[in-house]
Amino acid sequence: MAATQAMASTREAYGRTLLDLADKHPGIVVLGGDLNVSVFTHLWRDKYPERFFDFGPAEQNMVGVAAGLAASGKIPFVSTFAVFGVERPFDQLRVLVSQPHLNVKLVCTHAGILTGEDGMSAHGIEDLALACSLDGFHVVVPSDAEEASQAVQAAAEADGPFYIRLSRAATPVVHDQSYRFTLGRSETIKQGNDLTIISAGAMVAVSLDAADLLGQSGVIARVVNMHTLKPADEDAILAAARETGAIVTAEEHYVHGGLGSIVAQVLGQHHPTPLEMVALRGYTVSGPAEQLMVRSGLSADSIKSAALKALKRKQG
Amino acid sequence: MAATQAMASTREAYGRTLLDLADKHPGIVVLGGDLNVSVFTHLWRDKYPERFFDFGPAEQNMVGVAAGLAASGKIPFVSTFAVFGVERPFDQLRVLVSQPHLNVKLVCTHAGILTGEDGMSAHGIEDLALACSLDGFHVVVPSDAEEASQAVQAAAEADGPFYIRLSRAATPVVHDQSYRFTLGRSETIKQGNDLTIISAGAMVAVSLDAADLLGQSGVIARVVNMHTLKPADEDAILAAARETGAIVTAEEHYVHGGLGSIVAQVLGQHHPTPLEMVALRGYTVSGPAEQLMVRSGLSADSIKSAALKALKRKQG
Amino acid sequence: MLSSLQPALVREMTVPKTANGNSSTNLNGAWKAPGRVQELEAMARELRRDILQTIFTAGSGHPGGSLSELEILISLYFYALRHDPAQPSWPDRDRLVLSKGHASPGLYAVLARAGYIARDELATFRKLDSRLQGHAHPMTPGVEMNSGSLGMGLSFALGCALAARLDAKDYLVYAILGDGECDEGEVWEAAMSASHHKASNLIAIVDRNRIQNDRFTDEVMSLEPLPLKWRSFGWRVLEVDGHDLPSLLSTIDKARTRRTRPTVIIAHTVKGKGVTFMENNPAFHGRSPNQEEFEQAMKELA
Amino acid sequence: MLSSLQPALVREMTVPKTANGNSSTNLNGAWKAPGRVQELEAMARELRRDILQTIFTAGSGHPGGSLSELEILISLYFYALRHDPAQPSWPDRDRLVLSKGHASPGLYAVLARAGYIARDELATFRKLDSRLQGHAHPMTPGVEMNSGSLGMGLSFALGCALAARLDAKDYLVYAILGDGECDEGEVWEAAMSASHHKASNLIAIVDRNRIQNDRFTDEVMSLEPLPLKWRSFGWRVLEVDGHDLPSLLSTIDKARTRRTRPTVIIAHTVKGKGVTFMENNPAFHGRSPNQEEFEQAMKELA
Ligand SMILES: Cc1ncc(C[n+]2csc(CCOP(=O)(O)OP(=O)(O)O)c2C)c(N)n1
Ligand SMILES: Cc1ncc(C[n+]2csc(CCOP(=O)(O)OP(=O)(O)O)c2C)c(N)n1
Ligand SMILES: [Mg+2]
Ligand SMILES: [Mg+2]
Repeated sequence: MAATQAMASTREAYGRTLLDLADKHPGIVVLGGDLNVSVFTHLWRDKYPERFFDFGPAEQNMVGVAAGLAASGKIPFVSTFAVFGVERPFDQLRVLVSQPHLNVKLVCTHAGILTGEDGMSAHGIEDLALACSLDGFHVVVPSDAEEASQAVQAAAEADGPFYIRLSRAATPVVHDQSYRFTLGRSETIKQGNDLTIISAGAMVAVSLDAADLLGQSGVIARVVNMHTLKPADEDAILAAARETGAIVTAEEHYVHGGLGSIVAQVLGQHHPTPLEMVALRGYTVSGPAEQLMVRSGLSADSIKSAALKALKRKQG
Repeated sequence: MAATQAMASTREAYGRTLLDLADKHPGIVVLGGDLNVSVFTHLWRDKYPERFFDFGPAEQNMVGVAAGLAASGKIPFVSTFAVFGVERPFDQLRVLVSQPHLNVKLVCTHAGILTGEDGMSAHGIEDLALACSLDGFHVVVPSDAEEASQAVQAAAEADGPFYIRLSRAATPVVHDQSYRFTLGRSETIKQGNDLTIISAGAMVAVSLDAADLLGQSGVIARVVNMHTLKPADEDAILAAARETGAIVTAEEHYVHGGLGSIVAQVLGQHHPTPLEMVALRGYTVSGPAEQLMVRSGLSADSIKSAALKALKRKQG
Repeated sequence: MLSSLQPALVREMTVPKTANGNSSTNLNGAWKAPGRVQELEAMARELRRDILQTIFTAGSGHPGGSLSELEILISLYFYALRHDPAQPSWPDRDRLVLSKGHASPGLYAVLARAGYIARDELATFRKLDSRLQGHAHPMTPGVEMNSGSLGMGLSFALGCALAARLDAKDYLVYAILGDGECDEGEVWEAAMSASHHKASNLIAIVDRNRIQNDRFTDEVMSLEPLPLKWRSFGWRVLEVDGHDLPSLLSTIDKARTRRTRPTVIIAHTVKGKGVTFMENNPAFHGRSPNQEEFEQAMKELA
Repeated sequence: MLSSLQPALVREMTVPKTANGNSSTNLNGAWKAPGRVQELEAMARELRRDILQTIFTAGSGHPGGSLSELEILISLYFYALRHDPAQPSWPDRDRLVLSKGHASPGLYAVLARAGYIARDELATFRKLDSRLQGHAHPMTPGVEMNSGSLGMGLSFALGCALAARLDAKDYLVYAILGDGECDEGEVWEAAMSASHHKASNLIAIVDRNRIQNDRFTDEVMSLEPLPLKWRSFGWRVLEVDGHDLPSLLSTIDKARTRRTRPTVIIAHTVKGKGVTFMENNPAFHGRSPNQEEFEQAMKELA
């Protein structure tokens, strides 16, 4: 990401947004797993202690309790790191939350390899494959702090289970406050008709950088911010296929089960189109986030090469 | 499935095959979670009690113990129902088995909606999305008892983690003993060039029935048994795309993260081709397996309609 | 006679609780009314027949654990619970969470008798489009939680119990767990956090029938000393014969009074209770009796 | 002087065990040799500096739990363990599983001193292409298990212990758990099954520093009575001051003898031990000291 860009923390935006929602939604109760400072729910814990419950590192129970609270009319926001909130208690999310379609909001931080130095086990690179396999779940991957804040508000207002995926690292600001997030409706954050880069989360900023690089070589790329992975914005994907004829997906996630899978399925079923996928091909190690991103091919350069490849295939 | 077809139990084939492997592979040890009669490892338990360990319904621990055994040179076969062996201990599979690439063989039965009357929570319809998100795992979905037996032998001989997915219900026999299973190399179980039906597991028999129906209307469908989902046989997928120009995937799994996703990604990245997906679109309820299959659109008729749709799109 | 235990009376038996949250202390001992225990015992005998009929008609299901939990369910639905079968989601209701959801036939038989569902509906168990799922699911009026994956019910029940605190409501939450189910670590996560969060309105009942899916608990996974385990996790522990109604009812009374922390009742039961060849027989954990076995069982329960 | 504790001696100190599986009884008390405890105490002081240097150089890491576990690790690697730093995967080695893998700097410092890795390598901690991962990973010589997700180590250790039985080997398996980690249900699944399967060659050590990630364990999730919990799960329980080397060493000796079931040592420790402003301070669970704090800490440990 261009060092010049303003950065902001999506997880801090989450913690602060929760405070704003407290009065409007008296049903909101926050559940934590001994990571409340890191996920910024300590702000809520200290301000609304009676509406906060800590369960320590015992995530299966935390999700189960959240289901019971939701079944009793509460709006539980459950927060920990992605690997501990999705990968660890998956069966509880499936049986107690997804199947009965309960109103549980799972907001996890430290997803993906941006978690950096903590290493392999801390890198949640399969959380989207898991969350998107839960029928009826809303899965949202905000691209920056502003979008994260609006997504959290949308989750509080909408009924049903949500998974919102946030990062550890501060990420580039790509939206100002005039931006309006609409659940399930993607944002065309940059116009273009030569090809389309579809991405989500922190990769949106990287995709915009890639679009700049492409622009320098005269290729005008469209960039779509597919912030909602489930339900995905099929219309935008198909419009991109029809209007630009070549698609690149860019995601900070394992190559299976994430954004690329979703886009590939939509294209194959409705409008077969050359597709290139920029995604993780395996596990990563400890290291600074930026270095890991480059090493793993989640860089503007690799998106650019993927785009040129897709363009070549489009031209046949 | 045609009532006339011979049926055989893939899980019984598993239990019996394990016994055959006991002497050849003294490192094999079997772990169970209080479902050993249902998964047919009670045969092993009663014959090799000292090489068997029961953990009761405590699947996270069972997988963790398996990892420790594998790290100590053993070949642990871990067996329970799919939802309890994949969905419940997913984080242990990720951190203790997949990331260190340990030699654990997870063989689960009662996957999918063929589990029938037990209902929603017992229907493992997202296990493939989860297993295929584990880098380095082999994921195998045998189409019948003979293939299940050979897949289990292959797992015992190959190094590294495996997930083998079996059914509760006896399923139609589509292979005789002359069949040779090759890990990672799919089987073209029926030739044809009008379109290709790619499926796995019990859906292979249903796909063959669909191919018969199509044949009656003069459409000659190829049927590919993609028994190994990870690593998938990309060559066969691309050959089918080139040679038949239309693809239908048929799977007993949720529409996200399974066979259809894999095929869609391969096609999009290498050879965009009209694709129709026959898969589950949501949770199922209690009921006889056959009724659930029809109700959920996992029938020869729905595959046939999907095929005709794909054919129409191919002809443009 | 038994009809005197239909919904109307159930409601009458469950007048509102005192605000201090020590629920229904005024009701304690109400079951001692002349003839009541005999009525409940007769009901148990009838419902055992309903359970077997339900499973036999379906052709599959879990008789063993349904028969062992029956007196517990009867004690709750026809005495202890504050509930209204006409309003299954009455916000002030006491909750009963069946964590061992495979034993749904026991619950369905009781829900039918209490008036949540029609008795005829039992014949639809496990059939397509029935509301009576193989494992208890909230689509059935009176069922609180989706079940089938063991170990989750106590967490869910704790959530309901904490909601009562947030809403300043005085309802109680009961959770029925299997003994084999206690192998699941989530049960101990829930136990630890329930005492940490002082959920004194949470009452767990362990159906201690000493058998799990395949074999006896001592063979699969030793649980003893089970009372000490719960005590060490901060719970008040009561033990009782889970089939002796007077003891069970008075133990539940005790559990509902002087509550300063969560309480667990370890109910010593017999798996397959009431049918000689099913009692203490692991084979009947999860299979339906065949025609001959069914007739024999119904004869025994006649 | 300290070099007398380098690999060569480590091997010499760990002669083969007797076949009956009661390991190294012949070695018990060997640590009482004149000057040995003083050597180990001096080593602890040095390694505390290495730990802080490692974390400060990396700019992130977990000092609190690395400092609290240090004497435990020293007692194992420089006395109790039968191991050979020159052959990290020697099949007969005793295993040490660090379940609280975030405290890897403590382990790395000890592995470096024992000769598994070069001391210089500590400077690569958390850097790209280092073998010293943020959370302990088997890519480091001497590390048995991939870690970072709490609650898994005791299960893994039990697997190693059962493998010893299958191979008729007499090695012991030690697992170091955090106290906050004991919130995870998998720990209790493992505890229950270890006693059920009579894994008498399994020794768990709980680093009872009374602090977890955010706050004190009493605030986040009460654990007491912790010894009773383990006892009720079938374990022999020993308690000790986890920083007093003589007590720790003799307690480990006790744990290694007369083993008929799994043993847990609850080591009462101080999180951040050795640095005044880190001691009992939750803030230093997971952050590196800044320049000023670092210099202050190194002065204290000079
Ligand atoms: C997580 C999970 N693992 C495994 C199973 C399979 N299973 C169904 S019933 C059962 C035995 C339960 O025994 P217990 O809790 O004692 O029930 P009861 O004896 O009351 O029928 C098992 C292991 C399950 N339902 N859930
Ligand atoms: C499953 C899981 N949940 C949450 C975390 C986040 N986490 C990292 S360290 C920690 C606190 C651990 O406390 P403790 O076990 O007492 O470790 P120590 O005090 O010895 O450092 C937590 C909750 C984790 N690593 N794994
Ligand atoms: Mg039982
Ligand atoms: Mg601690």
